[in-house]
Amino acid sequence: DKLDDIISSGKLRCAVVLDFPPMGSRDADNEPVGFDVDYCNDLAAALGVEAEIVETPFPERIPALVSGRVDVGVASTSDTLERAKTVGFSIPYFAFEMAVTANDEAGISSYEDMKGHTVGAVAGTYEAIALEKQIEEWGDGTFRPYQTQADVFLALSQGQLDATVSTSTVAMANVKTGNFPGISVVGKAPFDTDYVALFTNRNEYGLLNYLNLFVNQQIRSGRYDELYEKWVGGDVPSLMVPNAYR
Amino acid sequence: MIEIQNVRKSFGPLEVLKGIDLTVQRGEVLTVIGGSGSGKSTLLTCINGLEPIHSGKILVDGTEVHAKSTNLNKLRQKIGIVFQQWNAFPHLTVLENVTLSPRKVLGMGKAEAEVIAEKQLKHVGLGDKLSTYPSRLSGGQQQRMAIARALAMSPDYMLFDEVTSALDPQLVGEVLETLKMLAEEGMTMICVTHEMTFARDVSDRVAYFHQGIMAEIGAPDQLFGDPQHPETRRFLASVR
Amino acid sequence: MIEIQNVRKSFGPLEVLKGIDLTVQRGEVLTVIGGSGSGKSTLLTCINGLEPIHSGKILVDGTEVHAKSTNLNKLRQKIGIVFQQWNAFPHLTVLENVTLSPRKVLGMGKAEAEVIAEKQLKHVGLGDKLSTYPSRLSGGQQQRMAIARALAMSPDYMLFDEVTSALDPQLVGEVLETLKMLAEEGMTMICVTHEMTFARDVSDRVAYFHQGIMAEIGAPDQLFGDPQHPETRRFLASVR
Amino acid sequence: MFDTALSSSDLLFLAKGAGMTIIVTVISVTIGTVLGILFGVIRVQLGAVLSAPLTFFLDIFRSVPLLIQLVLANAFMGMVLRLQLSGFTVACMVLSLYTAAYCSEIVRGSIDAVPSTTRRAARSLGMSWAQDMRYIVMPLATRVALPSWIGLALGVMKDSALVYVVQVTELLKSTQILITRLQEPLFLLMICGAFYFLISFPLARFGGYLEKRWSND
Amino acid sequence: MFEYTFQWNQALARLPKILEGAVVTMEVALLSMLLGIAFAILLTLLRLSGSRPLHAIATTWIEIARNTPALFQIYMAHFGIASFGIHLSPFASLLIGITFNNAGYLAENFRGALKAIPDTQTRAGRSLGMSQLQAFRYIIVPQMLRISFLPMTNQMVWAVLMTSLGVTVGMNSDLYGVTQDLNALTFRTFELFAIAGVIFYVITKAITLSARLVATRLFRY
Ligand SMILES: Nc1ncnc2c1ncn2[C@@H]1O[C@H](COP(=O)(O)OP(=O)(O)OP(=O)(O)O)[C@@H](O)[C@H]1O
Ligand SMILES: Nc1ncnc2c1ncn2[C@@H]1O[C@H](COP(=O)(O)OP(=O)(O)OP(=O)(O)O)[C@@H](O)[C@H]1O
Ligand SMILES: [Mg+2]
Ligand SMILES: [Mg+2]
Repeated sequence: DKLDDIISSGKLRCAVVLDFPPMGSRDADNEPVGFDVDYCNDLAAALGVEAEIVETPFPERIPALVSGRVDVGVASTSDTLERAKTVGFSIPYFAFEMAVTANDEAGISSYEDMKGHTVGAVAGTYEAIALEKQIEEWGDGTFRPYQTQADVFLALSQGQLDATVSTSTVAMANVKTGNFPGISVVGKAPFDTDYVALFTNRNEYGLLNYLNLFVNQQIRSGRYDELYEKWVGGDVPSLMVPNAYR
Repeated sequence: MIEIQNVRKSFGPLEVLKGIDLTVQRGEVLTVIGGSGSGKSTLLTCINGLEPIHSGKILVDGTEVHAKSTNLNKLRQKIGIVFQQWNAFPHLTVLENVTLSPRKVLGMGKAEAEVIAEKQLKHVGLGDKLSTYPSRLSGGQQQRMAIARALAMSPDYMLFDEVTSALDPQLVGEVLETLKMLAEEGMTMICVTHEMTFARDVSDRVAYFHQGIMAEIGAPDQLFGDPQHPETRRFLASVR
Repeated sequence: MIEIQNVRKSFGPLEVLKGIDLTVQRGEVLTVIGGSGSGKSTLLTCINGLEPIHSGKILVDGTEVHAKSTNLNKLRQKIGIVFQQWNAFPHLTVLENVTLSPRKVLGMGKAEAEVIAEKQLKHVGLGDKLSTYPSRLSGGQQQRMAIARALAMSPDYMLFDEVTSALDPQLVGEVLETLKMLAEEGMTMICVTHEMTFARDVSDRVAYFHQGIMAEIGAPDQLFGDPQHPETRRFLASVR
Repeated sequence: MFDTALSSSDLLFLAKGAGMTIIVTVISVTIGTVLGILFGVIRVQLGAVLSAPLTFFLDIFRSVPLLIQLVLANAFMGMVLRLQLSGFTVACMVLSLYTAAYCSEIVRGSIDAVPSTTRRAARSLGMSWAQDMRYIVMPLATRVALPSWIGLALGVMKDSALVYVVQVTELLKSTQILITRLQEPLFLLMICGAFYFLISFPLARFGGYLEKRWSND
Repeated sequence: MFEYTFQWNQALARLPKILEGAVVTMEVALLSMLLGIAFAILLTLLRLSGSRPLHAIATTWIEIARNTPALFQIYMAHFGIASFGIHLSPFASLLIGITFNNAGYLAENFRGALKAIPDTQTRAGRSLGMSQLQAFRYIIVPQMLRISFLPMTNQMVWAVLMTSLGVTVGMNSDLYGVTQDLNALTFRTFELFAIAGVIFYVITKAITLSARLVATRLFRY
């Protein structure tokens, strides 16, 4: 099966989104870095193989997997039931809170202020789907999906967007870089916690089993906390869903 | 009346018309003959203002063609011209070719324009080709259509520039017949041609052009019978 | 020897050859005349296998042209053909036009092929045009080049399909002269032509085709002087 | 004019992207041209009716957005055929067929432009079909085809900007990555555009020149 | 190995939404074509104007449109222009990008068509008393239209295909954008994009076929 294939090929190919700091981005030498990159490297090390980072934009994560381009997605992918019809998810390896980031000139200081404004998010993400639904419910304002997180923040700082909802870690990280003048994080978005999971092909039980155990081991060994501190900082979010088994 | 007064015209360094003086009366048929490059076509295009001139004057019914104040589009309505190359508008039927100008320039209604066009087309023997496209016509038919097209504007003057010289020999006759018919009807005409028989039979006067100069002009009998200018003699000898 | 035995050929529903029987001996010059569409060109293209036939047989030196086992490329080497349209290869010089086939088909060396080509080109009067491109040649020169090109394959038979009819009148003579020369040298030839004088003067026999049938065949004096078939009489009257 | 944070390693990164654009283009155009010639000749030989299935197949590549072709081919290779192909391979495959589709049109048109009488003359000199093709049709058709072919090759180069969807980092994608980091969209985009322009423009002019020259004789 | 089961009904259930996207795609393509033709005529006139700066402007436009990727032009129309503080909606950016591209290609085409019409045609018109404008309008333009008709049809097909690039500037109401959004929801990549591909195919065929019909009716000479 795939687990054997990976081990015998000596290579683990991970789908990682590289314009999604701090989870994935490029350093000054344009080399991939970030939480997800380290996570993939850890996984490869556990398997005793070499890691290969395959950059995939958000909308291309699943196609990259189903087309056999990558073995595992380490790509901050929300584990929705709809998607689980197509791919197999591990237990969550990270959890996002959603935050609203706004252009300073838009006069937005809370989630509700976004009503009637032009807002955007990365096409195909959890928050994009939720935000588009919200705009529809409000019946006022415009929603624009962009292909990459970078395009979203670029559009935001250019004033093409008034606000965006993104994971708070990403929002903080982007604002902190100073690359995007004139934008700030203004508040939380009242979306459910976005649990993200590793994914692979739906019927690769051996590999899925391995991934579950791996995530569990990362937490047990303290590596999760370590990586969190390195890339995000602050209180480590719990990966346990209250009152549930998994 | 067309009055040409000491007209000079150059293309760049090349002087093509070197002071031409010529008057054509109403009802007159003037034929212009001369070697290639002698300026015959240029003279015709100057008369209806398609080309500017450098000095001198051309007056048509007293209106100075090249004056700034002259409305050339208006003036050209009374001077029809037919060229050596067949200039049918390929995207229009024969009837549409002929009605286009009356409708767009004279502002005629469609029905009225068609009556006139049909009349002229019948006149030149194309009454049965009204809805044909030019690509289906022979060269001679295209030339006759061009004549009808010019006539449909009811011009007072007609200029013909070697209208038969791009035609197959067997098609030349039908076009010359049309010209003859027009001449007999009293149209004022200037015909540039290489058809000496036509020149002799139809014209009131014949002018011989040589290198931008009107070397000689006179009645056909005189010019063909007893040419004065040595160049005229040489030319006539060469075309016989 | 070319033997044509009861050959029939159709294009779709149109029967173009309706059972032709004809034998051409070595050294004979046969001229084929007839109205447009009578099947003359078709017959020639059947003889060298460019067109299939529907029934009957064509034998060239005993080889059946349309048999499956016949190597047509080989057979065509001994049957030269020159068409009405000038078929120069525009991307090759005159010399290259002529050497191409000997080199690629017969596998001759370049030098050898050029010797032969130059000889044939001189023969047809193009000895000074060797490195010219066809676009610089007149129609008559192109036709003569086509003849030299066919001759360079040392064919035993030559087929000519109205080789002069797309030429300007003043160029016809030079090509006919070339044909005459070939005839005098004893080449076996089938010439489709509209040049009656040529047919009369040069051929051993003349065949008259009418609507896919060989209506009449005979010596020139007999066929021109005393045609038997009423259609032949009508045709000869019309071309005179 | 511009105060930029662009470092030399970034320039190298861009150059890599440009290199990828060129590699993808060269591979696709090469394979596509070979296939296109093959398909074009087959279409001419078989005639319109017999080659209809091939024509239909090739037509798809000209009637569906390249983006969709890439996404579908990607999904199809992996999911249905279960082939483990790199994005680079898929990109080259799709672009090759895309090129072949247009190229076969060019080839077909330019073979048809060789007068049948000229080809007849060649055959009647004893040349085989292959010899006729090699010595007469090919040189003549090439003159007709070359200008359009240059246009096609440049078109493929420009369209290769879309292979980012199968995770190939070519020039435009590299530019976008740098824009993410450096936040100088206009400047970086202008560098990127200039690169395409500098390759495309002279070649396009050259094609135009050839067309003019060869249409004269 | 991974088994992929096609779930066409899941994708087909979304067909109405996809078709709405197709309508938007047609809208953008058609608008960009109309605007493209208008600008192409303008560019052609600028090139004929005899004024050097105007000629240079037109030439720059045309050469950039023809020598850079359409994706680049559209991206530029959104993120590039925004550097000057001009904010365009994705729809406008896409429309501008495609129009820019169309105009460039069409202008080059019109130039070729104009060259193919002998200037004796204008002369003949002028000598019948028509003004320059009338001769252009009634004699040159109709003939140009015929020569350019096929290239214009091809350009229209291109315009339809180019709408798929709108996603890079945040467009999600066109055929490609809608499909991509649905893909993010369901991950039925193959089925959804196959459906979109078929629709694109049908649209382009409809364009070429109807153009052929129009051409036979329009150009009977
Ligand atoms: N538009 C032009 N630009 C430059 N030179 C021109 C132009 N039109 C005509 N010429 C030149 O002017 C001279 C006279 O030309 P024109 O056409 O008037 O002669 P023509 O007498 O009509 O000769 P032909 O019998 O050959 O028609 C020729 O040398 C010709 O080359
Ligand atoms: N390839 C073809 N397909 C269909 N019909 C053809 C073809 N070639 C010739 N024909 C028809 O066959 C008939 C005989 O043609 P052919 O060319 O043999 O006549 P011809 O005697 O050579 O006439 P011409 O003197 O005009 O050359 C004509 O009616 C012609 O239209
Ligand atoms: Mg003249
Ligand atoms: Mg014939």
